[in-house]
Amino acid sequence: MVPLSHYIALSAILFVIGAAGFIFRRNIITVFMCIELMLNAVNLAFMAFSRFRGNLDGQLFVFFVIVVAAAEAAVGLALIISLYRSRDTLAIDELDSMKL
Amino acid sequence: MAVTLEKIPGQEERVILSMGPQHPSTHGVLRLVLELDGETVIRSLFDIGYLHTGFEKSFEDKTYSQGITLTDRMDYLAPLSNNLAYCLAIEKLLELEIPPKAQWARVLLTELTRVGSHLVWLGTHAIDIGAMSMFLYCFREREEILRIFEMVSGQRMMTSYFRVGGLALEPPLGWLDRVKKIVDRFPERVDEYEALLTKNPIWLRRTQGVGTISAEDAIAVGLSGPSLRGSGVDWDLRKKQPYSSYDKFNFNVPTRPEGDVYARYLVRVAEIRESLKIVRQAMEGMPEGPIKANAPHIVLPDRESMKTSIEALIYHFKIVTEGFHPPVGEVYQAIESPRGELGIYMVSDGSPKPFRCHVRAPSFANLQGLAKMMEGRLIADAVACIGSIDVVLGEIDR
Amino acid sequence: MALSSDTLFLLGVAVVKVVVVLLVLLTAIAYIVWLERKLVAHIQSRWGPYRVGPYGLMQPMADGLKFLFKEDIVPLEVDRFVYWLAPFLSFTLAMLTFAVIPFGGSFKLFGHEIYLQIADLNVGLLYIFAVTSLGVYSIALAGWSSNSKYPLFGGLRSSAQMISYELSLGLAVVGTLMISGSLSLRDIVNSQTGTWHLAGTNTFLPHWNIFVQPVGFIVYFIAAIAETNRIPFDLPEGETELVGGYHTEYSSFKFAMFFMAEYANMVTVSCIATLLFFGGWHGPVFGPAWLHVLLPVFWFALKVFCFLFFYIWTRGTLPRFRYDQLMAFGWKFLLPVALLNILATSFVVAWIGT
Amino acid sequence: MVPVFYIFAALTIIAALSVILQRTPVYSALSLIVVLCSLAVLYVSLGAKFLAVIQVIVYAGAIMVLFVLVIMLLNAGRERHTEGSRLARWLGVPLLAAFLVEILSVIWNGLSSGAVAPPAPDAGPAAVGALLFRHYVLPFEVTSILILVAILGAVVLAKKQL
Amino acid sequence: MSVDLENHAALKKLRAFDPDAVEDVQAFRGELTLFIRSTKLRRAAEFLRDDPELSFDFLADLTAVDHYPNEPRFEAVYHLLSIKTAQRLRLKVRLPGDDPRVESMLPVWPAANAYEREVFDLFGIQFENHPFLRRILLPEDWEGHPLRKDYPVQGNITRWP
Repeated sequence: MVPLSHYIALSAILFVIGAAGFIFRRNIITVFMCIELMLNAVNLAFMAFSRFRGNLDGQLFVFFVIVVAAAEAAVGLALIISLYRSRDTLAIDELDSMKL
Repeated sequence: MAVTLEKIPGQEERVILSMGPQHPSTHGVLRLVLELDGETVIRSLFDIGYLHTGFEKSFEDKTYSQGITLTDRMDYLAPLSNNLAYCLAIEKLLELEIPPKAQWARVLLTELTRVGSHLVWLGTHAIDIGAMSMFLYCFREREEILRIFEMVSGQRMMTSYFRVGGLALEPPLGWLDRVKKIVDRFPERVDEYEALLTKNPIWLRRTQGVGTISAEDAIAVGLSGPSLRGSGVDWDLRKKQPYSSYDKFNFNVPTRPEGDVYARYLVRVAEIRESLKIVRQAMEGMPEGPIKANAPHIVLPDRESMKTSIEALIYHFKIVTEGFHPPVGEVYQAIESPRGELGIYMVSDGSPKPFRCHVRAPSFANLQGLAKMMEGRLIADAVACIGSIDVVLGEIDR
Repeated sequence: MALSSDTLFLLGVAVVKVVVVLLVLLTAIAYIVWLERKLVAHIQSRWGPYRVGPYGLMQPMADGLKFLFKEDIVPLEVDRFVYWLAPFLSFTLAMLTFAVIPFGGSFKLFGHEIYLQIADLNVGLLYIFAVTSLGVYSIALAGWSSNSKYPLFGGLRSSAQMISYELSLGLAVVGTLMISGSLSLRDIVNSQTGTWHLAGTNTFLPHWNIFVQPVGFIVYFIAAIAETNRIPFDLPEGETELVGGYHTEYSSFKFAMFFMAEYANMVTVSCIATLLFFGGWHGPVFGPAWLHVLLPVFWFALKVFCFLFFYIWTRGTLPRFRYDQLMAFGWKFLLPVALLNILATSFVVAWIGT
Repeated sequence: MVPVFYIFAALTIIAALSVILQRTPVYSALSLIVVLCSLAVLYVSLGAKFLAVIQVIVYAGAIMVLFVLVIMLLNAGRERHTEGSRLARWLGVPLLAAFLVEILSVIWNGLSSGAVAPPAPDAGPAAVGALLFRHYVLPFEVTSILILVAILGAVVLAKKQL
Repeated sequence: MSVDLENHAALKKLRAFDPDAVEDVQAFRGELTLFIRSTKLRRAAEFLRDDPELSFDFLADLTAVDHYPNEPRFEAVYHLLSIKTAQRLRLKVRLPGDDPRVESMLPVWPAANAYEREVFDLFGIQFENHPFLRRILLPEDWEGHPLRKDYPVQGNITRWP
């Protein structure tokens, strides 16, 4: 059996990769995907803890995270589309004013 | 050719889709340039000429009789209608009297042509909307009509059977029996098509309320034939300006008020039935007598007299080598082809070749209604609209 | 870790099962194509293929060879990697679903119970849905990577269509799941053994789910036709509108992969319909022991064939929906009906349970 | 089981790096799908088959399809290289590195010794479902409202004119 | 088949409406041809379309004839049809050979659109105020106008470079 720490380490690495992408990428869709990556890192930690604690609550949290991610993707992508319509760009550097 | 839609200034970038000339549902080589918003057609332009062969110029270099073979190749789905229009125009120029048997045979054959043409339309229209079996059923039935053409003229499609002053040949014995078989069997077949489509919910959804065009718009853009009658205008040249003794036949002119794709579909299907009625009347009332007008300087003599009478031989030689000289003048003769008003505008300067022969192709005018029908509709509807006006590119590009 | 002879034996059996299933499936796909051509031809009063072999039976082989040796035309400016990936993904995913489909009962060999199924997952049905839900990518990516407008339209259309109809597809089978109380396909089939007993009398009607879930079945089958992009829902291909849809720019073997994937998906969908609603491999069984093993497989194949026949029949008969009508039909009719079906089923199940 | 974990852990990391290093959004999305699918395999190795399948169906099969669809729709090309935020560069990188080091050190010191796995809980659909609808029914209902609101929001945002 | 020139409704009404419009009248085989002055064409066309008794609302055909080398060289020919009365009428406009141009009838009969493009394409007659006067049957870069009489039937001989 793989020890818990390896799962957590993997989760941490994934999270940091996601955060790095979030900071350095300029395309708003890619940034969004990095957020998903971070969410999944957390999910992995939840699953591992659930397994090693011997109850299912962690899995339930993963379930809820997936649901929230779905809602977030729907709204976020709709925002991206409407931003693209008005600004004609996907670079977050250029999306810096509040008014559409 | 090679038209593009210019961008309207101040408008956001839209997708320009080039549909055709090599596209399965543009019925030949029609090219449409569609400006799309999502899948909705905002504007459209047609681009034609891929089949342009310069028939109108060629007419000017051929004698009147030689021109008949060119007309076959314009509307290749209704060659006999083209033959008829062309011959009628010349006969009007010459003021020729055509014997009744030739008239009746002409009516019979052009109506069969109409049925055949509508069958091709029905098959291709159905396959555009996705009903693929219809295509093969229609072609199976059309085959029987083509066999009749082959029987009388020796050709299935490029018939060139009508001549100035009558028919080219005496139709073979027993041809009317073959016609009778078709007339007896066809109504049943048409019922079969209707069973597959007329009340099919998917077909109704795809055609009802699609490509609507009002009667005023239809007249303004010059629609004719079933496309015009689908908008509720009771206009059929066979009734309104009878030619070739159509006034002696009893038939109805189906019209529908809705003006959508479904209405045009119903009109054409009803027309198939009406045409069959006319064919039956022509078949039953076929008079006896000559098949050519009594005008030896215009009409070729039959082989028998050519070989026995010196006079006939001289006429034959004159007509074949030089042609005939119609009086100076100009005529416009329109007939109701399967697609609408097929007009021939013939200008004669007294020489054996037409000075100018212009063809008013019904599809060419009908094409102008397309933009109106497709506006604001989806691509799939655009396909249904193209099918519903029944374009034949050979006739549009001429 | 030393492998015992038992483990080795089971491993060998698993490999044999995978190979046999793959071979049978590929042959079946080839002959479904033949069957479709032949049947549609007869519907349309034609002959269909009849030159290669008796009744054109070798036609699939000829077609396969032709696809293999045709020139593979890759248009300029395509996204090479994705363009290559899409057909492979499509074909692989289509094949993967068969891992959990049981096609017969079980028999004993050298003291081991051997099930006629590659893997019996306890979430087998969900596994199938998971794999088919990935199938959208192959089509969407094919449309995108071709760098051409018609495939892009096809790709966009089919993504939207498959996502929409997946919902109805998933919800339609929930009723049967409630009745059998399991997600394992083997358990679902086993819950349909025997005949219906109504008010104490044996009705001789087989104990199939179709008799209690007709609405679920109809919704399932309509959604399944849409999922596999067949007439009257074949808009992503819609050859008279979008030329060929997502596979317009594909040729040669890449096209063949899409083609085979489509037919493999048809088989998958028919298999699931058989398993969930028509009692899987259950049917009259008689005769010697070997017949007891083979007859269920035959019944299973027969039922699947009936669905395939239905597929082909609709193809020969119906026109095609329009894009917006398709979406409206999926969301405004199919989905509510599926939901109502679940509601009604759950009430009935709860009522019987008390 | 052990090699499965390391193979897929390595795959996950490579794919995750590919997500942030690819210049073309479609490739990023494809890499993310690989991450999600290999995570699903890891879930299976943790005994959670149901959640693994849900991960594939919902995450890979629905959410990522939306991403791919939007990328196709907006025809997002290669990303232009820009300077980026200076704050992110000078503050973000050290902080991220510190965070990674911190977590790894905590794991190294605290977790590697203890944590013996108890027998795997039954994580089938029935068990998850029972927990979800008994113990967590209120959060479940709240998420359903969240989803509803998200749908409405998405429709309002994406519609050109209402 | 003869036409009563004096009592023909269209002719009488048009003459009453604008005595200058009709240049010449011809009748042949029961068909009436009115020669209209090119400056008056638009007014005459609108009158013929809008007059409730005539209502020539259907432009059946529009073409041209080239009388090379005679002058005026071109004739633009309009075939009108009244759906209401089932009457036909032919209008003709004589155009000079050096700069043939005539007003576009697009505002009167939208059907004129494609016909005018065709006539422009094949005869080189300019239709003023036509919004999209481009070649329709021939390629954009085609030289010459094939239906002119001075254009050889077999086409211009192309010299390959």
